[in-house]
Formats: sequence, structure tokens, C-alpha cells
Amino acid sequence: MITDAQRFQPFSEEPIRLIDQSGAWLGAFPCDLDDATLHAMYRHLVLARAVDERLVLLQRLGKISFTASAAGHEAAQVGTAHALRVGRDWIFPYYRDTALAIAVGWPLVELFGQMMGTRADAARGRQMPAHPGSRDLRIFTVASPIASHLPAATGTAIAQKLAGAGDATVCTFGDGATSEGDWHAALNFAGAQGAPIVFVCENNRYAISVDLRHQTGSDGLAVKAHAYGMPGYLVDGMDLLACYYVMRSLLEAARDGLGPALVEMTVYRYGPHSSADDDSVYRDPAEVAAWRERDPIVRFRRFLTARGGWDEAAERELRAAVTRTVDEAVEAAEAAGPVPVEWLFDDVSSRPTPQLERQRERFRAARRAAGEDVAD
Amino acid sequence: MITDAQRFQPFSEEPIRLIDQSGAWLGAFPCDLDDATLHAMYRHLVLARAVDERLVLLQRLGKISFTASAAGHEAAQVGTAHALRVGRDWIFPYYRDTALAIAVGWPLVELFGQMMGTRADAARGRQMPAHPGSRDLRIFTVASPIASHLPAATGTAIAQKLAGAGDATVCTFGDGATSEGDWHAALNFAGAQGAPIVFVCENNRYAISVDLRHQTGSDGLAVKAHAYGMPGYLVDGMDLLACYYVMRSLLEAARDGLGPALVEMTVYRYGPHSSADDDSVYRDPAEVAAWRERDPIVRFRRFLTARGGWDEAAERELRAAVTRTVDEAVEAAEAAGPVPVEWLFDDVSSRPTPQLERQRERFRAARRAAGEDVAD
Amino acid sequence: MALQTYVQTIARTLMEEMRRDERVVLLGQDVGRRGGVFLATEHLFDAFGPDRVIDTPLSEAAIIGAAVGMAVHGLRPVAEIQFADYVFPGFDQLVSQAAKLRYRSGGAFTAPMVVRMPAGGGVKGGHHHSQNPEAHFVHTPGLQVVYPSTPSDARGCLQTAVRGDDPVVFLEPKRLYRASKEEVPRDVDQLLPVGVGVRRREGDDVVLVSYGASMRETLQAAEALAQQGIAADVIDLRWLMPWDQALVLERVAAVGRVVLVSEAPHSGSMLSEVAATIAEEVLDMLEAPPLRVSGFDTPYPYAQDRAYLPGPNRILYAVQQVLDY
Amino acid sequence: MALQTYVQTIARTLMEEMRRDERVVLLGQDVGRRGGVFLATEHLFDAFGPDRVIDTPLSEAAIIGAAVGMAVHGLRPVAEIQFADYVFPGFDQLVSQAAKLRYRSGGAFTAPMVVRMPAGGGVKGGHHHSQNPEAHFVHTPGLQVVYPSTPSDARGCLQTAVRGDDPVVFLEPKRLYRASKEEVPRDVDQLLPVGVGVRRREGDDVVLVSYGASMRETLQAAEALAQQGIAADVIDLRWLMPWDQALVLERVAAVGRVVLVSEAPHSGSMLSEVAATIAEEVLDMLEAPPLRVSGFDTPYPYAQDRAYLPGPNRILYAVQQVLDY
Ligand SMILES: Cc1ncc(C[n+]2csc(CCOP(=O)(O)OP(=O)(O)O)c2C)c(N)n1
Ligand SMILES: Cc1ncc(C[n+]2csc(CCOP(=O)(O)OP(=O)(O)O)c2C)c(N)n1
Ligand SMILES: [Mg+2]
Ligand SMILES: [Mg+2]
Repeated sequence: MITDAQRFQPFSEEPIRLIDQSGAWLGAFPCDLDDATLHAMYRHLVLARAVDERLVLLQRLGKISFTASAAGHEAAQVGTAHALRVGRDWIFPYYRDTALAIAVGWPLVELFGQMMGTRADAARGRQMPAHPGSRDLRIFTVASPIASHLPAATGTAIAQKLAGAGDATVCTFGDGATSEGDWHAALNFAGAQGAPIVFVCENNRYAISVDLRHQTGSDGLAVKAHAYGMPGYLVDGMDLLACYYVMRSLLEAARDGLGPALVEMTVYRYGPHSSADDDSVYRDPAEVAAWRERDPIVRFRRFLTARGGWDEAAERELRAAVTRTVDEAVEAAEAAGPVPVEWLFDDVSSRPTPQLERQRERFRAARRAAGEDVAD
Repeated sequence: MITDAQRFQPFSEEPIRLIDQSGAWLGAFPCDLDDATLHAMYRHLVLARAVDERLVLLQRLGKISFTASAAGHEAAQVGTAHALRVGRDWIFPYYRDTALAIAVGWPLVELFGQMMGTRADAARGRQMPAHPGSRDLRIFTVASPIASHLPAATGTAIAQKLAGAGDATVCTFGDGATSEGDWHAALNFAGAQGAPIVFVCENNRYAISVDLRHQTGSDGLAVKAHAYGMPGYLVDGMDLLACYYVMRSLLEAARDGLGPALVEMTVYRYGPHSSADDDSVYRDPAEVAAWRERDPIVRFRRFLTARGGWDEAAERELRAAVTRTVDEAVEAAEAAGPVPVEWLFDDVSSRPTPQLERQRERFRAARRAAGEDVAD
Repeated sequence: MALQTYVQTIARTLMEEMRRDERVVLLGQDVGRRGGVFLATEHLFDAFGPDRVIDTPLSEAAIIGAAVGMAVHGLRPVAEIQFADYVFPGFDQLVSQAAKLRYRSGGAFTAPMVVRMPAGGGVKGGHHHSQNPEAHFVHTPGLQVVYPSTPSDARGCLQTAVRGDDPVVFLEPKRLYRASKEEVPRDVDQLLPVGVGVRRREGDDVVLVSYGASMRETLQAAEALAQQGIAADVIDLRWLMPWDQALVLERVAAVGRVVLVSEAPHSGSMLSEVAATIAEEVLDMLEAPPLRVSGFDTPYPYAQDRAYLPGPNRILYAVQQVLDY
Repeated sequence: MALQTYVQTIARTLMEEMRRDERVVLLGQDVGRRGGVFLATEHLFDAFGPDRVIDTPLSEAAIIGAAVGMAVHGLRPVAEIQFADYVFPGFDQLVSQAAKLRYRSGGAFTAPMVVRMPAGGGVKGGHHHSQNPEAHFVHTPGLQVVYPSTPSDARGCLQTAVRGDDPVVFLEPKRLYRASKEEVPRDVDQLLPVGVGVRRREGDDVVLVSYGASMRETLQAAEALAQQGIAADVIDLRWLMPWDQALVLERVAAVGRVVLVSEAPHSGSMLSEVAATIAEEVLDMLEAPPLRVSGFDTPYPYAQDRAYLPGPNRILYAVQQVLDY
């Protein structure tokens, strides 16, 4: 239930914020979450950061081919995740949403399996790292082409509206994504149909090296909602509770038939765009350092501490548990072993075409002729 | 030179209007155009309507295969045309812009040649009717795919900015076009680059049968400019002088380096979408009749009459001259004769590929074998 | 049974499928009150209302992409692209999303959906209302592609497509929309299996392979040949991916001479695939080269609308060449 | 002369072309300060500034479409698509605008522009960073298509493309960006004519035809064959539209056996076109069927990144088949 005080104003000049840097609560309403929930949120932040760091490490060790760090985006993603009804609402994420996937419960073994392309990957090793997906959790499997998932998200939301079960969809993307034609097509169709969907922009102000000023002439991204007849909200994306409450109220509004919304969460990515990037070419280290000062995890911990019920001991225990969890997951994912070569021929369509069958036969024959192990 | 009073407010609730239905001037500044200019504008309105009616007739007679009437859009188009510096500024029109093309001076023989696909068509009979284009007039040849010309228009405007010669671009389209991804891509890039371009939406509230409510959730179309950091103007598109003055001031601003703008001109199409359409299925005849009452040509004539210098005799003379001009142009365009069959192989690329050469040879041989006249 | 045109058959079949399965929804530009610009969705808005017959904004990416999302949520969307030429703004949604969804999710998600589009020339539409883009889809693994040439085939293939579990690109020969009429059964299932072609005529002198709109000219050519005492075996591929390799190879091997007909541009076309496969698989049985009679490597022209099409004369010329070889 | 990688050659050639002709401008995502994600535009932003090296918004339609408009205004734009897989959101701009502009305007307007895009697999990028979309362009009349396999070819073809009067799709084999090194001349013109292929090896036992990234494996296979005493004639097509039909037909006619290699999906590929043309034109000279060794009719996989590619073993197997035939 959303109280009146928990409804927010669209198109505000200043980002919506509920906790300040020191951890103090700024809200016009009391935080109505219990300790268990708040601690679960914090655990997700810490776990996501730990996973992130491990992925960077695994990439350096050559165990995974690529990683796109979510560090700096965690509050936005975890706040969003907790506002969802997991398993009912649909999630259309993008490649940087590992914290979101973790916070809705994506099993870590699947996560690392996906990253390593082993048999632990529910998607059978089909995609490069950082492409989450889960049928059970209604996470629409990530595709690399920027913004290409948005029209599908709108379609799912329209289907939800037709089904009338009061479910909603969340669709996330970066600031760069807002320039794509598909982004426009999706928001416009959702607006025209009043579909129950919240579009969430994780605005870290860079699309690889291209800064926001080269990306668009608009003053921020929330204002783009004007073009679709939906409200646009500017939110401090380093403030987990601001993200959570805004998303909770908008999802409830969507479920109530009030239609779509656009949320801009201002975040920062601490790492390079990906393991293939060198951000020193286009970002001032001082800028990165300044944003590091505003680490979303630190801020939320301060809030917990200030509120009471969180102390050094709890912190130590959490960190140790998280490390164990990550260690175990990595190990299990790796132990699952590589996917067989011939899996490459499966899942193209409901039944393989005669054309593909023939290709597979010739492939097998060539391997046999070369003395390669066909079973593998 | 634009005076302060001739600058308009973006994002107004009410459309910008300078002449009322009775022909009375409403402007906060005096109309600074001389009689010759005003009469030339009127002549273009009348000529465009006459051409339009002739095209409908020619289509019914089977002399052209298709027509897309501009009736109801004339004031918007002629007003826009007169604000341009013909031959310097670039024009990226769409298929309904016959009045615009006529008003910037597209020779009527070329026009009818294009419509009939005869040798009088400067584009050699390559496209269906209603696809104007002219190198001399800098009219970028119309392509059928909606909104596909917008990114090119932005590119030309960026090139103009780089050239620094103070030229600008006008790009027109319908309300339906605003939903395409290309539309978004073009406005966004123009906004980011501050390119000297004015985007003009001829909003007749229908895309074939789809009304604006199904097209977008936004409140009108001018507000979409918010998404690109440019001003958006709502203009009464049945008011030639409102269109003219708004365009004049925005083109001057663009030339002065103040960047792009979006203009929504509210118009109505009196006819069906095209000769292939039956609008009675989706439009209330009463709605059409109500808009016919507000005919832009009648309104402008009332303005001229009220102002003095235009009377029945002038009107009669104009009508007779226009009919003669149209008659002559149709005749000349038809007399030019059909384009040769083998022209179909030309202008694909700077030099024909060996592949195409071979296809042409086989085509010729087959025709010869069938006893067809190869020369034709 | 009364005669029914191709386009009426589409509308009727959609009506039946929507009655049969309430998960079937339509979306596209003007598919609602207007009933489609060709009337391929006539009466459906009145019958099923705006929730199941959805007029969309003017965006092919929105149409195709939303269909993917609807399919993922359990609906069976049938999307209309107003002209096949206008699929390109939504091409990425077909290629990057619809076609690859099953694969990239390891089978977790699928996109059972149909994307209908009127294709082909001969209607004085110029190059943006006349194209035949099937080769692009055939070259996109994950898509099924079908281009039926008759009303009853259209019905059978549409039933199969709507009830199947894959994204299907469904091309309709717009110049046959009204020109092609047949007695078409109603209210009975007549699903035509995926990937199965059909012999339209039997003969031992030459095999003609075609599909879609060009079937008409191909059959006209076969008729003209028959007058000259030449018996053509005529294969209508119907499905272009998968396509009926077995049937084509069997007939070509038996007859030894083959001419392939379609109106898409020559280079890199569906015909190139069929010809390459023939050369690969039954080379020794060929008495003459497999010749392609196709559109040209030019945009589709306006004034020479008919000349561009592979008409009977061009087909006959090629047949003469393979017979004289 | 020092060795220069493929990607360095692209950057250097662009530098020279921009110095030579101030109408040459670059646009794309990250082409500016970042120098391109593969560094194919390294140093150019510093040398020419933001007016001539334009970082664009994240929209391929904006990039390709704006290039058309720039070209129309007299510039010579070179657009970068970050990965060939991402051309599809801008595909309509290529197909409907760039390719058809000259034709539809009767020659009044042209679009002299180059659209560069790294293509191909073998980089563990999964299906959205590995595709080879050349067949789509080959089937689009009005586009020139080139896919050079070596640094010096890349240089010669890029010079030709930038100075030509047509829209050119310029594919670059990304897995050879660093792997392929050569001594490449600088500051001299070395334009390679449109549509002309090259023989990389001479031999009389079998002809191997390939292009782009797959040239490497094709040459490896030829080397292995040489070890076995089998002499392969190796043709690098370089240009895919127009392509060097004369050279291919001449060699295939002379040798009688041919294997075609490329990593794009099998059905409807460039190889299908070459094979079909061979069958059409030199059937009687064939001692064995023209075999295609290609990618598969699946999206490009991730885990089996290498297995998907037509590697030497698969090529050798096909050669053995045509030799044993
Ligand atoms: C259609 C498309 N074009 C280009 C790319 C290459 N690319 C990958 S990530 C990226 C930048 C995305 O930036 P943004 O949307 O801001 O997300 P962020 O990475 O900053 O979270 C680009 C250009 C792509 N994946 N898809
Ligand atoms: C990409 C594309 N999709 C669909 C069409 C078919 N079509 C032609 S005109 C039209 C409606 C355009 O409406 P609008 O932009 O409002 O212009 P109007 O005709 O009302 O002036 C449509 C859907 C097209 N030409 N291009
Ligand atoms: Mg970003
Ligand atoms: Mg309209």
C-alpha cells in the first residue's frame, strides 16, 4: 500500500532522495520497511559488489572472456529488484544488471555458469558473459543490441494489461540506450496503450566513451517522458531507498491501470565500460574519485547503522558469508564442465530444419575425418 | 530581419495564430509583407489546390496510378515554402508536400511528369506518383518509407553547420511519422549537434486510419521537442501567415547558430489518405465537414480582401490563369512520352556491375526471342 | 462453395484462428477499424474488439518487438507489416530478437508469432511497395519463411504458422490478393506442414521451381510450353525456410533440366540457394545448367513495373536455353 | 617498412584520406576521443577535431542516415558501425535510403559514403558480436560490398571506397585486426579497383574461393594441401558486390574442382551466389560439385566459438570430397 506521502512528483529539478550521504533519512514519510528487509537489501548490495569484484578477477585470470561491472549501479538495481513481485512481474534487464539479477534471486551458480559458459548456464553456453536470463524469475534473457529489448518489454506489458491479473513489467537500460529508435518505439507504444511498465534508465552519463552531452541535447533523461504522455522521475540512483520507494509507487500505479512511467536513476560506473575498455582515455580520474566518495553501499550502511540494528559484527559476518557463497558458486559453476560442441546445433527452432541436419552431419563427418572426438 | 515581436513562445497551450477565421490580423506586430509577396502566396495556394484536384481527376481517368491529396495542408506548406531561401536551404519533404514543392518553384511539367512517369520526370520515371525531388531546388527526392528521410536531413544540416555558410534545412512529415525510430534518431542527433534544421510536423491527426490517440500518449506533438532539448511550437497550420512567420523566425534562429526546432502545424486532410483509401470507414463525415469550414485558402483570401488589393476580378483572373497553367503542364508532361524500358537498368550505381550488365543482356535476348521491340 | 480471393482467405482464416484460440491477437498499422489497407483483417475489429485487434503507432520495430514480448507472455500474436518493404525499420527486432530468442535463452523463451507482409511487384508501387525481401529472412537462422501462392495454400500455411512454436515470416503476393480466387474450405483444419512444397504440374522435359507471386507466370509459361508439346514439372516451394530440398532434388535428378523463377533481385536470392544446392547434390544428373529467371540487381522500378518481373517470355527463353543445351 | 596491423592500417589510411580531402569526415560511436573501441580511428580526433571526427549518439540509424545527408551535401562521410551485428537498427537507412538514392532520384542525388564495420567471429563475442551480414548487402542493389582480408588490401580498398561515388559497405575481419600484420606502404595511392579479386596461390588441383576473415583458414588449408602434394588455386574475392565473376569462372573452368569458404550462415549466403553462378556458367567444366564450407544455420554460438568457424579441417574434408568425386 502506497500512502499519499509516498507518491512522488514527476519532472523535479532535483533528484528524489530519501537518504543523504551521512545516512540520514530525508523522507516526508517514515521508512516502513522492517529490519529483515533492510538487511536483505544490504546483503544484496554487498553480494553484488563481491560478485562484481570476483568477475573482474576471473576475467584477468582468463576464466571468463569479458565482464561489464555493475559497481556504482548497485543501489539502483537492488532498490528496483525489491520493489518487484518476483516471479510475477516481468524484468527486461540489460547487460550491466548483475546486481538486479542477484537481488531477485538468480542463483549464483547459474550466474557464474553463464559467465563461464559451462553446463551450469541455464542458457546452455549460448551467450557471452553478462547476459542473465531466467524463465522462473521472469528475467527476459539479455541480448547485446542496446535497447532491442524495449519493444518486447512493451509487448509483455500490453499482454499483462490484456490478461488483467495486475502484473507489471520493469525494463532497464543505460543512458546511451535512450538514443536508439527502438527505445522510442517502445516508450511511445507503451504510452499509447497505457501499458503497466516502468522504464528505468541507469544514467551513468557515459555510453562507453560518449558523454551525455554528445548523446542528447535534452536536459537530463527523465524529461523525455513528455514525448510519450507519461510521467518522468529523476531519482538519486545512489540512494537505494529512493529507488525502492519510487519504483514501488510506480509499479503499484501501473498495476492500478495508471499506465507507464520513465525513471532516470543517476548512477556512476566505477570501472571501465567493460573489461575490454580503457576509460582513462575519456574520463578524468578525479571525476571517478569524486563519485567513489558517494558509494551507494557505504551510504546505505550508514543509514542502517544510524537506524540501529547493524554493527561491525554483523558486517564482518556478512562479508565472510558472502565470500563463502561466492567461492562455492564459482567452484560449482566451473565443476559443471564445458558444454558439448554439438549443443551449438540445438534450440534454433522447435524442430531442426533438414538444412541444419545436413550441416550437422557434414560437421560430424569432417571432425571424424580429422580424428576429432565427435562425442565431445 | 526578425523583430522581437516576431519571436514566438514555444510549448504554448493554444496554437500560434496570426489571422482569424474572418481574415482579421491578430499579430502583435504588423504584417511586413508587400502585396506582391502576399499575392504570390495566394497564387500558390490556389495553384496547389488546382493541381491537387487535377491529380484526383487524372487518377480517376487512369492516367496516374495514385495520388495523395494535399488539400487542407496548403497553408502549412506554402507558408513554409515562403520562409525558405530557395536553392540555398535544403528541403526534405514527404509525399503529401505537393503544395510545398509547387511553392518553391518545382516546374509543373516536372510535377506532372513525375506523377505520370513520363520522360518529363526529372527522376526518369523511377518512382510512384507524389515523390517530388529536385537537385536545383535542393528538394531531397521523396522516399516512401515514413520518416526515413529525417536522419539524412539531420546529416545535411550538420554538414551545413560545418560549412558555416549560414544555410538551414527544413524537414517535413506527418503525425504518424513521429512514432518511427528514425524520427527519434534524427531529432536527437540534431539536438545533440545543434544543427540548423527545423522539423515540421503536418499534424492532420490521422496516419491513414490510425488517429492520434492510438499514435502516441503525448499531449500533442510539439511537446516531444522536450526530449531533444529543442523548442517545440504549436501553430495553426490552416493559417498561412502563422506558419510563415514562425518558420521565418526559426530558420533565422537556426542560421544564427541557435540550433534546431520542432514545429507542429495543425492541419486536416480533406480527402482520403490516398486514392487507394476509403476514409469513410474511420472518419465521421461531420468531422470532415467541420474542417472544410475552416479552409485555409478561404481564410487567406479573406485576409487579402480585408487588407485591400484583392477583389473578385483579381480572383477570376487568377483562377483562369491557374487552369491554363495546369492544362498546359499536363499536356506537356503527357506529350513527353513514356520512358524507355531499358532505363530501368540505369542509375543503380556510378558504373553498372558486370552482374547487372549480364542481366540486361539476357533481358534483351529474351525480349528479342519473344519478338518484343528491344529499343523501346 | 463460393470463390474466395487470396486476401479474403487471409481475413477468414484469421477469424477462424481467433475464434479457436483466444491467445491469438493481431497488431499492426490500420488493422483495426480500417480492416487493413488491403482488407486482410476486415471484420476482425468488429468481431474481437480493440484488445485483440490492435492498431499500433507507425513503427515496425514496435509492432514486431511487441509481438515478441506478447509471445513470451503466452499470446500468439499475428503482426502485420503494411508492405514487406517496410519491414526494415523493424528488421533488427526480427533478426536480433525474434530469430535468436530460443537459441540465446537455451530454450527458456520462445517467440511463437507470425509476421504477415504483402510482398512483390506488379502493382505500380515503385521500389518501396514492390520488394521481395525473402532472402534476408532465409539467411536469418531461427526464422521460418513461407510465401504461399494460392488462397488455399495461404490458409493451410497460416494455420500452421499461427499454431506453430516459431517466429514465422509470412509473405503474401499482393498482386494476387484479388486476382487469385479459389474455392476454399472453411472451418476445417488443413494445416500444411512446414517445409513441404508441392508439384503443381507433372512433366519430364524440364523442372520449373518457383514460389509466391511468380508461380502465376511460371504456370503460364508451363501452359505455353504444353502447347508446344513440352512437359514441365512445376514445383511450388511454398516454404522457403526450411525448403523442400528433397522434392526439388528428386525431380531435378529425374528430369535433368531446371529453371528457377522468382522476382527478387538476382544476386544472393533464394534462387541462388536452390541452384547452389542442386549443383552440390545432383550435379551428375544435370543435362543443362540450372538457370535463374529473376528480378534484376536494381531497385524495383516504377515505369517499367511489369518489365522487371520474370514474365512468361523470360521464363520460356530460359527453358529454351536449357532444352537446347 | 615496419609491420603494421590491420586495424592500424585502417586508422592510418583514414588519416591519409582526411589529409588529402577535407570533405572526408568520420562519424560513429566512440570514434572520437576513444579512437574507436578497436582503435580503428586512433589519433584522428586529436588530428582533426570534433567537426571531422564526430561522436554520435547511440543510434545506427542516425549514423548511417546522417552520412547520407552529409554525402548529399558534398561531404565524404566514413561511418563506423561498432560491430557489424549492430547495423540492423540502421539497416533501413542503408536499404531504403543509401542504396536507392541514385536510382530513385534519376541520378540527381548520390550517396558517396563508406560504412565500416568489424565483422566475423572467433573473438568469443557470442552471436551479437560475431556475425557476417554481407549477404544482406549483396542482395541490396545499389550498395557496393567489400571485405578485404589483409592490411594492404584494406588500405587499397578503403582508398577506393572513400574516393568512389557510391555507398560502400566496408567489412573488416575483426579477428584479424591485430593478428594480421604486413609491411604496408604509406602516403602512396594504391587504389584497388572495384570488383577485382586476387589469386593468393596458384594451383591446378582444386580452386578455393574465399574472402574476409576466412581467407586465413583457407590459406592454412591450402598450405596443408601443399604438404600433401595437392596444389590449390586460392582466390580472395575481396569485393562481394560487384564480385569477380570473370576470375572465378576462368579458374574454375580451368581446374574443374572448387570449394567455397566463408563463415556466414549456410543458407542464402554469398557462397550460394558464387556456387549458383558457377553452375550456371561453367557446368560442363566441373569435375565435381562446387562445395560450400560455411557457418551453420544457427545464431553464432558462444561456447563453441571456434567450432562454428569453417576451420582448416572442414575445408580439407570438403577438398577431399571434391578430389575423390
Ligand atoms: C545496437 C548497438 N549498438 C552498439 C552497441 C555497442 N555498445 C555496447 S554497450 C554500449 C554503450 C551503452 O551505453 P549505456 O546505454 O549508457 O549503458 P552503460 O554501459 O553505460 O550502462 C555500446 C555502444 C550495442 N551493444 N548495440
Ligand atoms: C515505414 C513505413 N511504414 C508504413 C508505411 C505505409 N504508410 C504510408 S503513409 C502512412 C501514414 C502516414 O501518416 P502521417 O505520417 O500522419 O502522414 P499523412 O499521410 O497523414 O500526411 C503509412 C502507414 C510507410 N510508407 N512507411
Ligand atoms: Mg551509460
Ligand atoms: Mg497524418
